[in-house]
Amino acid sequence: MLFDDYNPLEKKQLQILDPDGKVVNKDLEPKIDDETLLKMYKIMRLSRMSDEKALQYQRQGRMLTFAPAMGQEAAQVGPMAASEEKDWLVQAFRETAALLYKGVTVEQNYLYWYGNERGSRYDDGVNALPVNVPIGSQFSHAAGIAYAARYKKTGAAAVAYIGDGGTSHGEFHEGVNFAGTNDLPVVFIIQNNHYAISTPRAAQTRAATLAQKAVAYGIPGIQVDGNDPLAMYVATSEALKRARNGEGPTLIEAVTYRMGPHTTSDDPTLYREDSEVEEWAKKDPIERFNKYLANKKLWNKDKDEALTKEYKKTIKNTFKKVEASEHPTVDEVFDFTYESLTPELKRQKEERLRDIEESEAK
Amino acid sequence: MLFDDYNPLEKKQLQILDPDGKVVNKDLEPKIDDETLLKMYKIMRLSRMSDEKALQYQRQGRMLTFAPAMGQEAAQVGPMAASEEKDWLVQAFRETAALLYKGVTVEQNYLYWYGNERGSRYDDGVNALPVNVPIGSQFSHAAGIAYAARYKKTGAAAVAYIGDGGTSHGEFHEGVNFAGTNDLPVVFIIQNNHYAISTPRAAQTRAATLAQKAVAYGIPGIQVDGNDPLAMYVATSEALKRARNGEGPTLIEAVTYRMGPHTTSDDPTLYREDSEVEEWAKKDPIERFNKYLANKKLWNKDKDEALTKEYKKTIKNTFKKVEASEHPTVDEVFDFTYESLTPELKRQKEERLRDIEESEAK
Amino acid sequence: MAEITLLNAINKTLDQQMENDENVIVYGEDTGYEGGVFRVTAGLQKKYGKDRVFDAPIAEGAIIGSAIGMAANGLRPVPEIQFSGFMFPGYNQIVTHMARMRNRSRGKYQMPITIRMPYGGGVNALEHHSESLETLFAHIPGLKLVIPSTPYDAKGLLTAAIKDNDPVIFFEPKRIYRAFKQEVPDEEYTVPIGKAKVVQEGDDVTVVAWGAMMKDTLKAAKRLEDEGHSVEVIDLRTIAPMDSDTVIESVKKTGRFVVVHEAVKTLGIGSELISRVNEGAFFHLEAQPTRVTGFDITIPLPKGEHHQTVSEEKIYKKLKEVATFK
Amino acid sequence: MAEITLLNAINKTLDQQMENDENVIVYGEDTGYEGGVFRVTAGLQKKYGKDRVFDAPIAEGAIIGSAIGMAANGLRPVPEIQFSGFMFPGYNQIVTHMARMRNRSRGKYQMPITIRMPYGGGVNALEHHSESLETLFAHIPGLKLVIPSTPYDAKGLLTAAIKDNDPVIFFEPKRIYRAFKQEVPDEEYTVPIGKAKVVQEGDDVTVVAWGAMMKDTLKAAKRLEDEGHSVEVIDLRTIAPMDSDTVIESVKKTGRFVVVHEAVKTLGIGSELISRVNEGAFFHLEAQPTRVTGFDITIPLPKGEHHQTVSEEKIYKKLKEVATFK
Ligand SMILES: Cc1ncc(C[n+]2csc(CCOP(=O)(O)OP(=O)(O)O)c2C)c(N)n1
Ligand SMILES: Cc1ncc(C[n+]2csc(CCOP(=O)(O)OP(=O)(O)O)c2C)c(N)n1
Ligand SMILES: [Mg+2]
Ligand SMILES: [Mg+2]
Repeated sequence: MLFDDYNPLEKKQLQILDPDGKVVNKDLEPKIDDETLLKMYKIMRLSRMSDEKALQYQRQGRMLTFAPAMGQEAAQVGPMAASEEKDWLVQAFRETAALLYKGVTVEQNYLYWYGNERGSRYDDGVNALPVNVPIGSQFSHAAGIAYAARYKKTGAAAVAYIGDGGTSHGEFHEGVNFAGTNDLPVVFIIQNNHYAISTPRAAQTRAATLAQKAVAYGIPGIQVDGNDPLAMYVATSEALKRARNGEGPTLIEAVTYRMGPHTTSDDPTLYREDSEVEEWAKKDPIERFNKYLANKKLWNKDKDEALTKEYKKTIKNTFKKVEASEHPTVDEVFDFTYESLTPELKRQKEERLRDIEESEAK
Repeated sequence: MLFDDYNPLEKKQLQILDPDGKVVNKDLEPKIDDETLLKMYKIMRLSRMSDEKALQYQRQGRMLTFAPAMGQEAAQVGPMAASEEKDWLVQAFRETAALLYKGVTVEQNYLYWYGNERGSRYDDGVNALPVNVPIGSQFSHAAGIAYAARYKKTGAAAVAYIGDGGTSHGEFHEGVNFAGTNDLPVVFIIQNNHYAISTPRAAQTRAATLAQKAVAYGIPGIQVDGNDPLAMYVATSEALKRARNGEGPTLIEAVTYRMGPHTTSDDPTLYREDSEVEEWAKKDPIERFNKYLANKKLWNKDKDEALTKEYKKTIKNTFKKVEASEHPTVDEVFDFTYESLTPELKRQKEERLRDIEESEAK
Repeated sequence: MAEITLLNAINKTLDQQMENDENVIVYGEDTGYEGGVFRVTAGLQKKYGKDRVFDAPIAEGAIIGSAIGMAANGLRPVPEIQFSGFMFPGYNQIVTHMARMRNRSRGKYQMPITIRMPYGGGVNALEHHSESLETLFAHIPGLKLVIPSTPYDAKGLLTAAIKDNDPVIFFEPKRIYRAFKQEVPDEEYTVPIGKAKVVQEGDDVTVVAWGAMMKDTLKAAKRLEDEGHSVEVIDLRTIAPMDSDTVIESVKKTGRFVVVHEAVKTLGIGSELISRVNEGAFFHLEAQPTRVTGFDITIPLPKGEHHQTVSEEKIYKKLKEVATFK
Repeated sequence: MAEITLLNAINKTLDQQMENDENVIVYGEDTGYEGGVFRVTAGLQKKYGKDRVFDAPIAEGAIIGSAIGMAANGLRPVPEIQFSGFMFPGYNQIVTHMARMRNRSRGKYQMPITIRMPYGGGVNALEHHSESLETLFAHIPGLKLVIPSTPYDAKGLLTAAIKDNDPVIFFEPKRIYRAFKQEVPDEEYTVPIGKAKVVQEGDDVTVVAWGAMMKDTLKAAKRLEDEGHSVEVIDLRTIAPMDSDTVIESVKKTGRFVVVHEAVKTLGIGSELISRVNEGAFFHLEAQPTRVTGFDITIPLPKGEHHQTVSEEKIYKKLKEVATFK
């Protein structure tokens, strides 16, 4: 129904909350309980603030390369709020807000980008795969997870992310198609943030929308205002309903914008105009949602200031903790290659331990 | 225009010649000169007869594994007749009729499947890539060829083939998309012969048609009766017009049927009903075209019998020649690894020559 | 206990493992309804249903990638790659994810995946159907690679692979799929991954081979024995992790070493074995360690393939040369 | 003649080759407008236009596959892979087509393609950004693989690669992209593919390295020289086809051999070099040939990467051990 009404081939895009925080599509406004609405907002703020702070640290030479999610928080928090704990998050690499919503801590996220694999061992019960660096390769993981979920009748679905650039990859095609033929419970979300590093969306494909790529797999596709958390919530809810009903996967294009650099190694002024960034700043997902909550009397300036203060503190303390954390040990870098060390690896590990001993003896 | 009228999303399929050889779409009947019409017919016959004969030889243990094109001749000869000598053929591996039309000889084709690379060195001036075994990987070759053609302003386009199974492959996606973003002069033809070895078309993708996959790339797609040489001619002509006009690639789905086994190693009775094969026999492209030519007074039974006799003889003589051909020499298997032999390969080649000498001395 | 072929042993093992563990899922191109182009999975879909045995679209990336997802979510997938020469589109998943997921997640997600693929030449096949690509797996940390040379080992190694919590590549020597029969117990048993097998003890020279090359190697060794030389023959069985210790022990005894493989010479498994023999038994070496391998060329199409074949004769000659070297 | 960095040398060479040959086409992910994530192709699109320098969609398969088509139709494409760890999706094209098209077509289609890719660790990078994957190319018949260690060689080897009628993988040691400057002639010149370079002559021990490891190797050798040992240092420069003859000649002289590489140990280039040294200089060896390499593990993320690093100290220790072995 929703997917019939918002056919990307007819250039339709789903929006519920406009940039001013006004509900422009009353019929589709989801009934989300207050607690969840506040969680969504808070996670968006936490994600944004942790990105901003990490950027600062990075400029001070204290943080390593990372990929900020700034600007894309709604596209991540909406779908996570629409899904259940048992559902799986299969991320690309820019899904800070989605991870935080799912139960990954800022500490874990920082630790990972700080260069320690320990940060990508999310707690048991957090159904999320680690950061996926090879572009496009994660969609078939989501299909496999969904296959197992259906096979084991857990009722869970997978929610998987990819970027606009990722849709050009062969593995995007294979993953969605595989899920399609098997009618698997997956929601595929493209975060079209208009760039793949320096390469604009238009250079990735001649298709007018990325949502229309769904046609290739015989599944529904929808283009959504990706800076509107309510629209993202609604589209994902509908897609999850399909998924749980055995109707198969759905493809959602979240139209959003990467407000920061690609990663901290990137200089976006090389390839995009400030004016473009400013235009998108006006459509910021957090401000928009703030106004919505204020209109609903769920939030106000005082609360916001208190939250800012609290998060500033915890983020700072968290980063300090990460900076003080033990670097990966010899055990850690060797012992997870296989379930148990092979004879050759045992020798190599001993060699490494000997080297350390010798250099410490000096 | 044609591609608007035959939108695969509206379940339209282009047919001009029906299974009885009657023109059912007078407006679109192409004006092909008699010589070309006869060439098309003769190549279809030659392809069919050479396949049938090779199957016989294979059962006698004289021919190795090969992939017969039987049933798919129209889908191959139509596009070749529509294209020019300067255009490139990028085959998959079941394009006997297309190759023959393009100027590859039965002898070369036989020699290749007989297990000799010499058979895949087509003559200079025959713009065709060799057989492409890794499924799906050839579409980006076509894109690259087209890129070079446009860059060098030769006016040539590329016509590339793939099977229904091949459309599931990531490299199908990458190749078409790459051609799309660059507006390259390529015609992508899917021969949907309903099976990928034993796997039916429906198991490859949930999409109702393969032509609709064009939507994913923002290019036109059309489903064509692939057993109708005129429809294939017309669709390809239109696509080539677009290509040469700089309008970019087109995706054509030729709906056809593999009348024989996948390859001679395959036993199709394991996975499909005889009745299905019989149904498709009624739609045979050669008979259909024969009737069309007869109606046009271009062909008759006597001519047909004479042709059969002639081809029987040449095919038999050709195969004898192939059987008598020299097997690949040591030079041949070593010398084409690089432009010139590396020192190590020189040593290895000498070792091989010594081995032969010694075993011959015995 | 019945006399069965290597192919049959694999089929029965898949059957047994599916019977014993409902988490075992089998799929691939033509693997379901037809039971595989070699009929290795014949009968399984009928017995276990389409949920557990199915036909995948032609997309090796998705075949391996989905297995990674299944494994992360508790299954033990046994995907098939139709021929090892077609693993390349799935190689990205194998190297960048399957081999690394345990390490990346610091042990949270293990990858109990067994990828079956027929490999090797000598069957008059088309291009890309005759490759021996051991190196491309053995070079990658996190992967295991096993190759049986007998029906008995095929069952034992495949059982061990499916039960292993790490990803195992299971190469099937298609040239000997149906070449001979052997008694194979009906009960479940494993052949340990990571252990080479001394097939025949001897004192004068050590020769290591695996897979389809075992037969020719044993024949060549027999000829040498008949001429009065004592040959120690080792079936490497597991290529990764490589049991070089067994090989080194043997070379310490014999002082002479020959490795045999179908794969191309440069950076074939032989290069690593020779290096390890150097590292472990250098001062025992009485002759230079030597390899009998394919040449560094593309496997020719059938009519030229004999130029590339590692024949019994070739092995015999090299063995003799090394055994009699003074 | 100007003093320039290795990165700058590559940029200037691309410029010169594009200037001299209109068939040279440069493209890849972010290679066009931005000039590459490392700015190696900076300025080229502006100078030569979008037809000759462009941004490709993220699809390594199509990037290499289209280069194959371009080459078949007369161009000399120089595609870029953003990091060597992302070559896997293009590896199918590299192995199954690019390396074989000349042979498959019996010489009709040659493949004058140069694939540039930054490689190697030590730059605090994300996962998959630090790999050394030499083996995966050097094992494949039909491919060439070169790795410069200086700005001078970068220009000479890249020029030779672009002019070569066979496919060449051009590894760029990104750790030393901007590490130092060297005088590089403005005129066109080539450094021959397939020729190792004796960087420093010596009598006591031979050490072979390449790429970013050259600097550390030379420093380690210097320390050893200071202690009175004479070290012959060879920059392999071309990994495939491997100039083992130069190495063997050297080992015949020194009797001792050490190979250094960043890549994992098992089946690293060292294994092949040791095997060839065995084959060519076995009876000259006075100590066991040895390798200093990465461990057989996934390259750790930055905070653990030091465990995997092949340091000057490590090379020095091994060189000393081998040089002084009695
Ligand atoms: C297979 C592969 N190729 C190249 C890269 C290098 N790379 C990292 S991010 C990126 C751009 C991704 O763009 P997009 O998918 O739009 O995601 P975004 O960064 O915008 O979130 C590229 C090319 C990679 N990680 N993997
Ligand atoms: C990458 C790859 N995977 C698997 C195969 C084995 N294989 C050969 S043909 C074929 C089926 C192809 O089906 P389709 O594309 O429909 O072409 P058709 O055979 O029907 O002409 C398969 C799976 C292959 N050649 N390449
Ligand atoms: Mg993007
Ligand atoms: Mg088919």
